[in-house]
Amino acid sequence: MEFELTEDQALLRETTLKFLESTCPITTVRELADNEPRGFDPAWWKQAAELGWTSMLVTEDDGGGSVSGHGLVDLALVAEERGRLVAPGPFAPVNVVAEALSRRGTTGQRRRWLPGLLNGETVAAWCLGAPAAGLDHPGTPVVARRSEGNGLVLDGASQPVEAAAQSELLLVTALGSEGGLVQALVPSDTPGVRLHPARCLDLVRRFAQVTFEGVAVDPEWILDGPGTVASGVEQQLQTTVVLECAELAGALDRVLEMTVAYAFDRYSFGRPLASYQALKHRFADMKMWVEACHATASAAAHAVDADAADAAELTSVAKAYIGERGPVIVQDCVQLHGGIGVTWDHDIHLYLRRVVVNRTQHGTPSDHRERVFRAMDAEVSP
Amino acid sequence: MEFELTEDQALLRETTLKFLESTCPITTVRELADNEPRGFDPAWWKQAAELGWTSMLVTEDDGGGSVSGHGLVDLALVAEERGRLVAPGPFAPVNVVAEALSRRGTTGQRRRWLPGLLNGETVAAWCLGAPAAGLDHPGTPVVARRSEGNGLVLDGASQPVEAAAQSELLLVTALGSEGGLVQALVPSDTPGVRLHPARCLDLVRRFAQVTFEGVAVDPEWILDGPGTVASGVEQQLQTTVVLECAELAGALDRVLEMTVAYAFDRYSFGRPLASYQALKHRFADMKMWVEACHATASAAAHAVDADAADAAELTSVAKAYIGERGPVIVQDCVQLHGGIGVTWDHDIHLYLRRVVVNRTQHGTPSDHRERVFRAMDAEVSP
Amino acid sequence: MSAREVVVPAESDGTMEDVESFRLRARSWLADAMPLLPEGMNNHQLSRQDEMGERARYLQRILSGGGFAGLCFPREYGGQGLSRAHQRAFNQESLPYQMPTLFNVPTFSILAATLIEFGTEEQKHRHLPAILRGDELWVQFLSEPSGGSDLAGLVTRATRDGDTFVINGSKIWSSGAFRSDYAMCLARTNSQVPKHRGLTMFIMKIHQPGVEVRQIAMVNGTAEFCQEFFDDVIVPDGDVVGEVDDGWTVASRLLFHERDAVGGGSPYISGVAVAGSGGGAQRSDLVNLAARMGKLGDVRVRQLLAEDRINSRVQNQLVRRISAGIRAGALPPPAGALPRLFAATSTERHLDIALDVAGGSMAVWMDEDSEDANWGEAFLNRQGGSLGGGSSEMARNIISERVLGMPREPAADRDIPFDQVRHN
Amino acid sequence: MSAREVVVPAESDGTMEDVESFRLRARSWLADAMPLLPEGMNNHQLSRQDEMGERARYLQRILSGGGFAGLCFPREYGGQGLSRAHQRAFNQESLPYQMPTLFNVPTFSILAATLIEFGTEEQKHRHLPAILRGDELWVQFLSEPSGGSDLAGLVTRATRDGDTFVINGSKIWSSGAFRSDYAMCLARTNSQVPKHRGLTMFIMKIHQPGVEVRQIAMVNGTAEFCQEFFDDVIVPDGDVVGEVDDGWTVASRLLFHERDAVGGGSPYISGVAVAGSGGGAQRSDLVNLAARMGKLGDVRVRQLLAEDRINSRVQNQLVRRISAGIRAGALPPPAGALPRLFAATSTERHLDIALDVAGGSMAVWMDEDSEDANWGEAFLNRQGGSLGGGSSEMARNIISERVLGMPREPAADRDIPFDQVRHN
Repeated sequence: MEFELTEDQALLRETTLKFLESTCPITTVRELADNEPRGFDPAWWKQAAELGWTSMLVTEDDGGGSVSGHGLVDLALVAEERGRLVAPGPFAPVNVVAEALSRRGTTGQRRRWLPGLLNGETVAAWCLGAPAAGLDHPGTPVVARRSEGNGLVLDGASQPVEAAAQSELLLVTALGSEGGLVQALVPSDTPGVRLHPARCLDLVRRFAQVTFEGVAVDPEWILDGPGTVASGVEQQLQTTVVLECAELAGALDRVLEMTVAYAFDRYSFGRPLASYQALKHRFADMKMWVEACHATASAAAHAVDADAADAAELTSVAKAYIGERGPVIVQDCVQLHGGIGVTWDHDIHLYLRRVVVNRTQHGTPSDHRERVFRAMDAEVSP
Repeated sequence: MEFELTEDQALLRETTLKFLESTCPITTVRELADNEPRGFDPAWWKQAAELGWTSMLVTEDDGGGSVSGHGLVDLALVAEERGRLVAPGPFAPVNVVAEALSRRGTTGQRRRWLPGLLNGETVAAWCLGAPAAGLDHPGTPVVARRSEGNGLVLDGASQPVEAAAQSELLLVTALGSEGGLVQALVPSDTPGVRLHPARCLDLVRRFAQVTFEGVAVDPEWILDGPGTVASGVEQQLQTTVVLECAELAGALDRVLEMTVAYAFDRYSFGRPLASYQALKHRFADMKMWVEACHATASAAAHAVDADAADAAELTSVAKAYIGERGPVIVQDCVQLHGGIGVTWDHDIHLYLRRVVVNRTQHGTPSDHRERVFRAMDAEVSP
Repeated sequence: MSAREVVVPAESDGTMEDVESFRLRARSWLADAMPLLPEGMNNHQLSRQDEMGERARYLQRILSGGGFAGLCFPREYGGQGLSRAHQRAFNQESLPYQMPTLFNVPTFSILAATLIEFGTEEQKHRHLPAILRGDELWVQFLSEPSGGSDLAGLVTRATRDGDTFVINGSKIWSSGAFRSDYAMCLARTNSQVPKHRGLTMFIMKIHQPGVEVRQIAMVNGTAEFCQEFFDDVIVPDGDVVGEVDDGWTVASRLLFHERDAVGGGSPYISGVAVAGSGGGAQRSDLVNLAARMGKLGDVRVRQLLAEDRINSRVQNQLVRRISAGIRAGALPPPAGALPRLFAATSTERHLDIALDVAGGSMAVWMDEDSEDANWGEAFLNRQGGSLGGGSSEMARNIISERVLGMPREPAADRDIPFDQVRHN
Repeated sequence: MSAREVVVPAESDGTMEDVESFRLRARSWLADAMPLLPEGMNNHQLSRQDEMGERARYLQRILSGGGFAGLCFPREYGGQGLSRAHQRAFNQESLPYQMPTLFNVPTFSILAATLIEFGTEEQKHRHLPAILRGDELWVQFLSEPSGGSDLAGLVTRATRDGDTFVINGSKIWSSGAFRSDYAMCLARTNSQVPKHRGLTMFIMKIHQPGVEVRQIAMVNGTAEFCQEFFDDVIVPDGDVVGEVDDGWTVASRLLFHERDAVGGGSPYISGVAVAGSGGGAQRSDLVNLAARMGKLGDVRVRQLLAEDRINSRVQNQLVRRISAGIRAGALPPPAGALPRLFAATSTERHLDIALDVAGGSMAVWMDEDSEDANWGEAFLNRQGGSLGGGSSEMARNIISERVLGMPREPAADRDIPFDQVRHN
């Protein structure tokens, strides 16, 4: 949690927490995992949208807005609470697409898609189908050829994309056949688009690979001109990473909290676990790491929100740091729980799943370290 | 220490320890550091040679031999005790050159140089002047051209070489001007050979860069034909690494031993340090690592001694493991000593110096990991 | 060491059948009687498919019929009274065949071994021949939900009622109790004395009124471990193992047999679950993973793969060194905790390296890539190895206190009547 | 918090000179009176060459003469009675000039600050003006060779003899005692009470009979730290700071001022030792090293350099977060141990990365490569940062006990008369 919140932000945080606790406690998350192919309840998603979950990165003109005027900082508060309850729902995908539309979409594009995204009726996903932004991208990219009417034709296969199979709209980042990147808005029912469900370690998140076979895109649905596409993709990446990191920080905070509580409650050899110095020192390290995760997640959110010069570096700093520390912290907490920590019925594995997924999506720690190096090198070289 | 020694080996170990304790305790090492430009006393080195320190890798025909018939295993026992007392002297360099001569030298070469090496009158050094054996070799190599009389002419600069400035004989590994490696025996007073003293973190070891300017080598002083040179260099590397690792294991064992003793003696808040669980657990890890270092150092010695198929892999396993763990162990022991551990008067820094030097010479841990990968890959590929 | 301990001779002592002639006899009998392993499978994989142990019981019955069951068990209890050398020869000859390795741990090597030492003659005659015939699988009921590392702090009660005991409480982490027949169950018979002095070991029939066995679903999808609930379970006093209130002596010895079995030192292990395991095991699973990811050329990945290989090599070297040290008396027996801890930490590191090498595909994978799913599930269960068989924390206590001789942790329950101690 | 604490106003309160007019006055005076820094050097480097503090004393005398010494010190003791805002403005204006930053820590920010709170009027009038004139450098005599983390367990004795005390014992880790004039020295005046209740703080003149100061040679070649030996050192009872036997109260407050100084919160710091330090420091030393080694293209090295950069960035972010948390009351003040621990661990990691990047040249280098020598010596002194200002172990105790509220370690000396406790 951030220590210096405005009153409105504190209220937002509290409202979010109450909403999650009342509508989606972990028992509900487990039920969704078992019984809900989508991973979330669409009606619940509309409720969340009413609380502003989908509108904070959208301008007021487009019907969006946020309590502090710092949309991404506010949205990161929501993400953190989501992490604390390993909440479901296409949170980052919808927000990233909504922000891209609001920032760089044409009037027609915004009118067509934003209202549904904002009220939670429509789900969208960002389909990063090409090597971009310094992230490792194994496999064949999605390639966009210019068609006769100045539209595009897409061919290729994406990596697994979160919420793709639950989305009406795909924001596709493709490799232009003449180089550079291209972004297009592709309804998922467009002929030639096919979805191939993937499996995910996180029990309530759904991914699918998207393949494109001669998918025609009308010129009006091309997002970004050549001048803005690279920075647009970078923007989308930064926003995604900020939300992933905030969610991670929340999840790690909660895991440490429950493990500290366990250490106080649990007696061994007549003493609480919390009285054993070897464990106390590990808890001290974990507390330090978790506070550092909060600190760097928050710094990244503020930097991206402010379009700061070092926003790219700070998002990668946060993702590399939290991505690396996250599994270490959760696994040590599992260890401190003893055998119960590796049973299905204990909640800690839900957090471990979320942490592993967030660690590896949109760049692993080593991808982001390489991005940090390049940012540093750029600074040092001249 | 190895747990399964023959009686003769146990005696060798004991004799070595007594010799070192009586002739070269750490106070003497400190005096040598301050007052002896060579880093060791030549008269003392001859005494050591009488105890067999220079003859164990040499065949009996050449005047060598060892107590168990497993020369390198026996010599590693000596190296380990040397590590325990951070002993001085050109131990690995002399033995490596003596072994190379005894194994692959001509009668003339052996007659000329072995007696002096064996009785401690002569010092020799291995000047690895070319990229070989998968080790990182920055800088320009020493290149050997064929001369008219089928001899060689050497040109170039080596990396800093241990004991080069104290040696009468250099075993030079150079890059053949037509590719491949060449090894030659070069007296250090040969015209064109120049020595440039280097500085070393270890207080009693001396290194020098050797430069060669048109240094003529008579055909009779060429060691190894093209058919044996690569395996010869590999052999020299393995022997050196085995001795480095044994010395490291001895040094680490001694550092842990002194730190455990300190933890029993030192009281804080009315309790010995050894009673604090957080420290106890760190000691447990260190004990495990030190035992693992012994285990892998010993396995490498046995494998190289037996010319085992996996000798190259096992030496690199040992060097990578011990090289990586060594500084970690010593630095944690420094930490456990408190401020006194970073003072000049405390002996622990002598060990830290030795450990850092042995870690980085003849391949860093990452060089040796790459060698392990290649050995593994070769095994897996077919 | 208990006076009742059976010392199994390492080598044939001259009164037994010569090892080589035994080997030939075994070879020929195995070829006639035992089914071959299916191509590419080992006994470990087979027994994972044998959920209720029916195949193992069937195979053990064949061995028993042929006179090859319990080679190192005493003849009076249905064994063959042979030496470790005979068992070793038999194990070598049995490599191509299906073997009932499910019986090895814990039935033969831990529970039968303990029963031999502490059981009454009646108990031994009742159970050991049945075990060797393949009629009884056994498990241990030791750990409790409230217990953790503090085994002796258990709270399951056994209350005397005439010539029976009535047991109430719960046990956990027994392996395969659902398919097993009998358990050794440690329960508290006296709460007015310090914890170690009020425990009693019982033989408990598992499938009887008052015993409920629940399989525990684990994060990696397995359900081998169980929890048991005891509701007024009646145990006759003829089923007490050792003395009443002296169960800790029995349990300590049982735990010794457990370590011995895990370390490969038990003479009662028959057949080989995974041929070629231990020693120079290749652990090429990570290399395969990296190859599949196209990362064998990545210098960073190569370093990680080499690190894993190094850990695996050094682990085996350490096992050999510590065994030699204990044998030579240079190290105390608790030094066995050193390789135990090394194995736990290198398994953790193995999975961390997998996470790094696999990248996103450990978290999200296409259906067809079932190997990725395995890696993900293995990572979820990363701490399994650091928790089973005593936690890494206990190993560090043992090493510091019993190998390095450092002061023991202050325990709030030492020498204090159990009912005055705070517990879970 | 002590009742005697001086609260220095953060901003000008209207009765003082306006900050901006003060700034202009300071700017013009500095240009006239103070020598400029030599090109490319900072005050930290200058003071490392000023072994005996002569330059610092000279510069402080100039400040004092100009009325710019002790801006936030009370006027009655020779200070200027101004606010933190004035000091901040002055520090900014002083950036181009040589400044006596050697006085900042510990003289001004720790010892003068403690004296203001606990000194008698006589003591304060005797010493504070002299300090501000540049006539007195002070140090603290707290730690002892036998002490380690357990400061209150110290054994240096002060025995009353009429109206004096006679001090015997030894102190260690005082920084620069050989060039200093006075010390605050904590000694045991009563051994028959628990350790915290028998200590007294004294003002001790350093250069007097019975005091021997020895510089301690460190592994990295420096000799800044000292050890002192006291052989019947006479201290008049007018030099007791605070109450007899209540020295722990004074020492605790002194340690508070020490943390405050290290954390950048002291109002008594004048001038800037290293301009631009803290905040976005680049730590490009490792990048330079890698460049010199020709390894900037090595993906493995790039990862390490990035890791170091990340640690440095996150460290600054953590400092800001924890400060905000303490300010907001969301974290208790001991949470300051979190960034302290983070800094220690990331310094260790920084040097480990250097060892990896430097490879052989950290161990063996040609004479001309003095940078390599520096890296080697820095690595030898790697634990310096984890030991100074309370060890990392103490930080972990503080975090677990005072931030997470976990039970305190059992101490064998709690509430027990000191002379009945085992110590070194």
